[in-house]
Amino acid sequence: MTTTSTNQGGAAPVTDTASAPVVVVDDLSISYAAGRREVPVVRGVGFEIAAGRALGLVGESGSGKSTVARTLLAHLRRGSRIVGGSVRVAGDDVFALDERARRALRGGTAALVAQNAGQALTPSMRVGRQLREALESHGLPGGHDRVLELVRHVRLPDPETIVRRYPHQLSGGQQQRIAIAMAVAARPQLLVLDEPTTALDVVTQSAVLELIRDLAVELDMAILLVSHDLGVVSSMADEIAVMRDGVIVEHRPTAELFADPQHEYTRELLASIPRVHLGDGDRAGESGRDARSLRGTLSGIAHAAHVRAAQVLAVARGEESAVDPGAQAAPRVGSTEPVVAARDLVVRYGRGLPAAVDGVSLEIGRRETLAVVGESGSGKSTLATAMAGLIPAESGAFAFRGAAGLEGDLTQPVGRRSADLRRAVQLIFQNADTSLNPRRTVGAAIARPLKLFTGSSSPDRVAELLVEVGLTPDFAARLPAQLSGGQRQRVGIARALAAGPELIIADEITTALDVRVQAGVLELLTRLRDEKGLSCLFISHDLAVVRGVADRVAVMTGGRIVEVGPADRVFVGPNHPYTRTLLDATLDPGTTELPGVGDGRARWRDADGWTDHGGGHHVKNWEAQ
Amino acid sequence: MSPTDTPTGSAVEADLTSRGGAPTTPRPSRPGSPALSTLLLVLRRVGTALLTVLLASFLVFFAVQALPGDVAQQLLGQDATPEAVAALRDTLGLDQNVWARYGEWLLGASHGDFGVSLVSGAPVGPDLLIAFRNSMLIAVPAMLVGVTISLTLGVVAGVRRGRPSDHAISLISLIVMSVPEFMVATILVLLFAVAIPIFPAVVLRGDSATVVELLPSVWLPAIVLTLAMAAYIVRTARSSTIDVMASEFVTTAELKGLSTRQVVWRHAVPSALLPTLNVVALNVAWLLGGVVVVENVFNYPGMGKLMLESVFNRDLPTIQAIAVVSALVYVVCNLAADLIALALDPRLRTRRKARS
Amino acid sequence: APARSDPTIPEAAATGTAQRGGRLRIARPAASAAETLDSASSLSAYEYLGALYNRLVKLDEQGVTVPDLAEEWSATPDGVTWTFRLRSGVRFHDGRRFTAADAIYSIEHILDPETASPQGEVLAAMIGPGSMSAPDPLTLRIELLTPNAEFPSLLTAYQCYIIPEGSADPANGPTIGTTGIGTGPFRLSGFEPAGTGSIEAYDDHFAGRPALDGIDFYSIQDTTARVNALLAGQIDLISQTNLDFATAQVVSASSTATVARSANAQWYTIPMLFTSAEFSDPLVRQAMKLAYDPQAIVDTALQGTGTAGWDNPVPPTQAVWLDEQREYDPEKARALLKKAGREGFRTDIHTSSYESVFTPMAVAYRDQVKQAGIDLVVKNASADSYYTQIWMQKPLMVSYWFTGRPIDQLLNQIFRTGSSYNESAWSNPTFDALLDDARAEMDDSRRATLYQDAQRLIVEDSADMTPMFGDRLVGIGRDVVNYREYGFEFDYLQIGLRA
Amino acid sequence: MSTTTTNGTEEARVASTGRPDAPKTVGARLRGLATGLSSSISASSALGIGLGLIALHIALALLAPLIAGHDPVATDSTAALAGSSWSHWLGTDQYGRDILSRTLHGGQYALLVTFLATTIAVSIGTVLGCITAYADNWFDEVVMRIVDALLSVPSILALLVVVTVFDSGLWVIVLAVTVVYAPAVTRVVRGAARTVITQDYVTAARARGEGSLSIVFREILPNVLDVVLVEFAMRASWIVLLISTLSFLGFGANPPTPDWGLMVQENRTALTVVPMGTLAPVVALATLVIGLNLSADGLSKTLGVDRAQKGATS
Ligand SMILES: Nc1ncnc2c1ncn2[C@@H]1O[C@H](COP(=O)(O)OP(=O)(O)OP(=O)(O)O)[C@@H](O)[C@H]1O
Ligand SMILES: Nc1ncnc2c1ncn2[C@@H]1O[C@H](COP(=O)(O)OP(=O)(O)OP(=O)(O)O)[C@@H](O)[C@H]1O
Ligand SMILES: [Mg+2]
Ligand SMILES: [Mg+2]
Repeated sequence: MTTTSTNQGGAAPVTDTASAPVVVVDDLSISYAAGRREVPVVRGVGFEIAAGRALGLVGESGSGKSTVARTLLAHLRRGSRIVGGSVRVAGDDVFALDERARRALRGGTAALVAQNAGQALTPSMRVGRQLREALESHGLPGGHDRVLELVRHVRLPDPETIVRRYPHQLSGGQQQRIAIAMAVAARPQLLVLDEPTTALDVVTQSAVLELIRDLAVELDMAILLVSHDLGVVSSMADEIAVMRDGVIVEHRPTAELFADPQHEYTRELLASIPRVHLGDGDRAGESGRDARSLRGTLSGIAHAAHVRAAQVLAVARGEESAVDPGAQAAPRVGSTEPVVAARDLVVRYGRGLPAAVDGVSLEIGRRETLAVVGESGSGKSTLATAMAGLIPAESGAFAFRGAAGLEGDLTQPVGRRSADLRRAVQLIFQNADTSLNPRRTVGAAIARPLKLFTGSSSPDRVAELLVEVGLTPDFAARLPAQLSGGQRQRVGIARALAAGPELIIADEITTALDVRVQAGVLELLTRLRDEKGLSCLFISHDLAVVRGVADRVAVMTGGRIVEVGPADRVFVGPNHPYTRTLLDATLDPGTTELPGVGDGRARWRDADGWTDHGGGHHVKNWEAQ
Repeated sequence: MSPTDTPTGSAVEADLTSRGGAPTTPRPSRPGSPALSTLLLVLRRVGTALLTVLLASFLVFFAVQALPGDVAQQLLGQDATPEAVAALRDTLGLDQNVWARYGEWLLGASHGDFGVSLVSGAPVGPDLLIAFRNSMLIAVPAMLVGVTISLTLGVVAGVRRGRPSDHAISLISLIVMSVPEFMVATILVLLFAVAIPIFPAVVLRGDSATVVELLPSVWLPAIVLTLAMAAYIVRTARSSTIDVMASEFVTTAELKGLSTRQVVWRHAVPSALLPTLNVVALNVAWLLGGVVVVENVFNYPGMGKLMLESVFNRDLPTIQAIAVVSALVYVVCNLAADLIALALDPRLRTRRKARS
Repeated sequence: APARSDPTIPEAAATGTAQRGGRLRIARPAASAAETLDSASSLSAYEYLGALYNRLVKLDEQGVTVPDLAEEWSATPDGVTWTFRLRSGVRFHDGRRFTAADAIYSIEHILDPETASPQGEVLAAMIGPGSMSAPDPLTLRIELLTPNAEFPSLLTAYQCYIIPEGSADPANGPTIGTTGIGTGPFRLSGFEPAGTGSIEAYDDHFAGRPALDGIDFYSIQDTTARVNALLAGQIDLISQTNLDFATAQVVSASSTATVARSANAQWYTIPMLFTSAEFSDPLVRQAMKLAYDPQAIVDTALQGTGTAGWDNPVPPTQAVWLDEQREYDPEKARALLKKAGREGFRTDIHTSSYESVFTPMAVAYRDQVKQAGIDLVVKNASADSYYTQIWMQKPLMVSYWFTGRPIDQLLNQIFRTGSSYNESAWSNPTFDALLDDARAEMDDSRRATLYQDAQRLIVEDSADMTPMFGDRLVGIGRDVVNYREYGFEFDYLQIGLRA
Repeated sequence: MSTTTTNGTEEARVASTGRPDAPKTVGARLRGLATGLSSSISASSALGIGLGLIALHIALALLAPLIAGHDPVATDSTAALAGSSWSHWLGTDQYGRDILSRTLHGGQYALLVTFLATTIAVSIGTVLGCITAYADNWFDEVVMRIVDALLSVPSILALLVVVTVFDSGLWVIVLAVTVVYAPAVTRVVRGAARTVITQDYVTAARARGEGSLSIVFREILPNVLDVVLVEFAMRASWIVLLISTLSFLGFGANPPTPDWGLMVQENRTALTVVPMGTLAPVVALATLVIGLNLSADGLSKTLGVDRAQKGATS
């Protein structure tokens, strides 16, 4: 990785033996009352954080990370109580403080940056006023200048206008910066960050993390960073504590933990994480196979052959396509009968609105997975929705050519598509929670498309499908609410398979899942695709995920594709600057450095034409700005 | 869009509820010109409001015309001579095309001319105006006092959730809500007019009473209305306060080191009021239609009493006029609620209508 | 709380010396917005009339016709020509002197079909064009079309108040309907249809100035509201309201108000519409009567504060009352219905809260006739529109009258074919002939026999049922003295406030 | 009274919002209705008390002839205005009718009318709400404008007109209440349905090419049932009050029907003489309304429906 690193190197411990640790958590146990039962949430957790040091807290959802983090500000969720242990911040037992002292602690000695700044800022108050409040509530002068200074401090442009805005008028990254400004307003000794970047896209995430890093150094704060993203934690924290079921199972310095995970759970966690940046040694001979083998512990070895074959095929096709490197024409990949061919596709949500998909051309070959990546709002979902016929295309060509001579026009909305076409194109949704009707059993959900497209829906066939997606037949009787997120996603996949599709559209199907579950679902998808010879449009904003599953990658921004090519080539480069920014900003676990991505603003301008980098790798021309 | 009872399908329907937990990354709304877009919003809202009134008048007109039997015959009774019926049909214009009649009526109504009462023979407008004024005399104080007190109580109960004060407020509001107004009114009369004669039991002077003459009589009806209305608002305000108090931004405000008072009144209340607004609006609108019972018990010469009388007497022009005035009040209240919502929630002002 | 089963309802109103002056506040039921002070009209504002106007003759408590504006009267032996000597020196409120011309005008106004007076048809049968003459300003002579021994009693009706000549003609400015100019003890100072009004003592009244300075009238629609106003001391008297038994107890137990009771003041009827399909059949009518026991209705609906009527509309106090009681036989009623082909007869009986006894009476009647297999559904109509929407329109409903009508007027006005107060629209030529004979009969005892025959016919054939006569329980303030009301007569001169 | 915290739902909420990126979904807040209800009754004391009160009312109404052995309309002049005694537990009114019998039988009438009226109004409103929400085109626009217009006419006026025109009676009142409440329910259900429509399972159904009706009835309707249920309880509480008000004004039940509103109307002037005549029906009415309200509260809490948004008196 060749980014300019601006940070001081998080791995170097700044030890200040002179002062006592800012935070001392000792044998903390918390439980909450559910009915008459006491449910333990945190059990015997203990750690210390010294000034200037950062502790990362990782673990799966519900493991008690937030609960622990918030005790540092003497905050407990309604209904919870401390069962044992103590929390000391700057020498005081926080739960023994009186009202006044507790207010001084909150925002004064210790400050919190919450996960979703969009919800953490009061919607009815201008951000300037909220910042001023943060100052004034701790007896600091809250003058306009001070507020502006704070805004500048978190590197927001044009502070004068920013302070007059309401939270919803800011982007997620800007909101998070304001939240950080509010937290550091009173120069606290301790900064608690509860998933500060989970809601942000990678590029913004890097910028925000960098800001936090710099502020921490500048103010010599102790930091507790809560995240489920090992990449984020490893790049920020000096030490990492891994939590599971309310217990810290492993607590080690960052580098050590990655080098030599001790606890079984930690190892599992590390193994299931997809990575985008490969080690320098791999770079020269990297291939899709290598990328996949990173998940080797989980993906079935039996499918390795399939994988390789598909990969080779894709590369081969890529080479073929390089024959036609027309400068003006959009790149075209895969001459042999693509399943889907789009040309100059424009999709718009309403008259007067800008096109959400703006002149996109692409092809998806048979048995091929095309991944589309890009930041939020780049039009990925729109493309998927249009392909599924849920929103009509405004202009352009969009053709489907299936196996048994099935041809269809994908610009047509669902209502006007033939049943065969509808059957052949199946959607899997991002959110497993909302993609299943909570009132219908799993069996009914799968039986419905069976009935609709095959005319019959025997319980046997349903059971078969369930087994195919790695569930047992008895799941048919369950309601979605009785399933875990990963299981629901599997049901979603089974439902798509029930129709007997040729093309699967998978829109961010793993975003809502834990890393470990995500690995399982991705593996399932890959396996099914290979076994059934499906084509797939795979949408994600997570480059690491894409690297694991895609044959080819298309990079989208602003409704346009700026780069398209075989996965391995795209990840290696040369790249479009936008792709590069994305790649750079992606944090792999174990990286103890933060990539410098600047302020995340585009430094390029679109230009006409494409550059062919060979092997089916095309990059949109651009000009530096 | 959450299951709100938001009255007129409008811009305000844009998801207020995203405070619950928006799954998507917040996207900055496009800057544009906020003033202009707000103005457009307001204009559109006013437009739908007018349309609603128009439609309501239309529905009432046709419903009333569709009454079974001949209106003229109904009015004159069984023994009426055919000539008399024919004459009345003529004066009522019943032989004309119904559309023409509606058009004519609408034209008149837009000038405030609601026709002539079939019973007294006097123009409907002035009488209605007086009744309306009288009703406002009890409705406005009830509204001001009721809304203020009940919002405060609701917020207090919501903030002190689970404590004795909350239990007391919730219990009392539940009981008040469950006892019909006619009973509340009866008990108040027995207590404060008969047993301890502080207030008059009924209004003696009818429609001719001046405001000053009515003043001693407005208190008991106003109290009944206040109680009836307050209970609902208290409960709504309470539950929306509880929701908001559980929201992330209130926790953030707390963890900023603000005092509870600051957290509640500066951060929580504006958002907590939002869902309450529509309830307040509906209640205020209800005040006019729902005063029937109260006015009946107190012999109060307001819209409710007029409404009851004109229904008794099948005084169609008066019924129509009352319906239109009530519809106006209803849309005005809801309009006001929407505008206040706009003022309270900056998100509504700048967000373009989000539609799935 | 007062004792329950032992009614503590006073038998009479307080008497004593009234203070001179003071204002009385009377609450009355809200009337139609079209009500008027024109006594001839059916929409007259009844409470005002006695205070504002006088008649030529009035009834005393025993039902005897006594002088009012006419000092004395006489008839030719054939009962055709009647001569009235009028009181001299009487002035209308506007200062005009009262003469025979005013009397003639008033009667002509009643006769005018435009006025649609309920008394119009009654009088029109006797008075033709040019029947009336004024030999001198204080003498009124009326030549009847048919002989009528009871003629003066017909002029005691409350429609027959005397108004100034020309006062009902819109051409002369505001009509009597709004001016209320009469010769009565009070003059009008304000009037609003269905609303408030007030009258002031008329110093020049021929019988002297009334005790009160004035009376204020308020209209209150809801009965309970009227009672509450009385209990709260906002008003002194509730007019046209017969308190139900329980309410009467509440009122008499209160410190501000009490109850005055006038025995048999109300006469309750259940008219069956003669023109309706079901009740045009005499068998059905007879069955409806035989099927119930009036005493049971008195007991339930009035808690015994009244007298059973046995379908004879003439109150037992009257001299000509027919002392015969019809039989009560539900089985016979059932048989009659069967004969009429209406076994299991079913219909609606309409009632309203207009009068507190209506509904209990309807319910009690319904319960009674059940034994005869008659299935009635009680339908409640609004008090306001009861007499415009239901009365004389629905086949079966309940109604009431004030007692205190002279016998001739009673029978002619309410039972004669075509009379506008004939609630049941009953028509029986024999009955009408009996009435005519009685009128022509100048011999008192023979006339009484004829009237009794008429009563018998009513009991047997008429479409009206008279279950009972009820005491009227009137709520009055404890400070009111000398309240006297009987029939249609209200003593406006004596009533006053406690000194 | 929604004062007690239900940990069950709290947990559900915490669990669903605690997960990163996990939106608060219908799915997360719902358990299966069948299993959910029973467990939530134990979890929510409000719901428990509410349903208990309603059950008590139903039981009393059904057992009325057994409990109070008097004919509710039979008058008895010998026992008028009797105080409470062994044969008349709550005494008699001025016509000697047993107040307990009348009150209990009044419950039959109130429950029957309320149940019928609420069911019809809520059913129509639900179907219409789902359809309009799904249609989302001119049809939706037109229906909603009409709904608005209907809502803007005071309910009592609409009721009075319907009742005077068609004469009072059970079915007329049911019809009148339907006219008044179906629009309000339509609006609420439409709101709920619109959230459902944005859910991916509806999108999935559309992508499969399911028919509109199939989508409305299979996918949308079952998922607004929670809202509908709360709506049912809440509307029912208003309808009970409205019907008694109508009777009180003299437009509802006909005497001598033992109707609570009518009983109050008949007896309230004599409140001090026959207090039970007024108090018994009012207490019955109030407890039923409280029961319905508590149920609505409890339901909305256990089902996660936000009741704050619609506690209006329309
Ligand atoms: N007061 C409470 N009531 C109900 N449940 C509670 C309460 N407090 C904590 N929990 C439960 O405790 C567990 C830990 O919650 P916590 O928010 O700390 O987890 P987390 O590790 O931060 O998860 P995430 O990654 O999803 O944020 C969760 O299962 C949560 O549902
Ligand atoms: N229903 C809609 N109506 C109007 N505009 C929409 C709608 N849905 C999306 N858009 C807009 O279209 C653009 C592309 O949105 P799209 O959902 O395709 O982005 P995406 O790449 O899938 O983003 P994400 O990663 O956040 O899912 C965005 O600017 C978005 O605001
Ligand atoms: Mg957390
Ligand atoms: Mg998307």
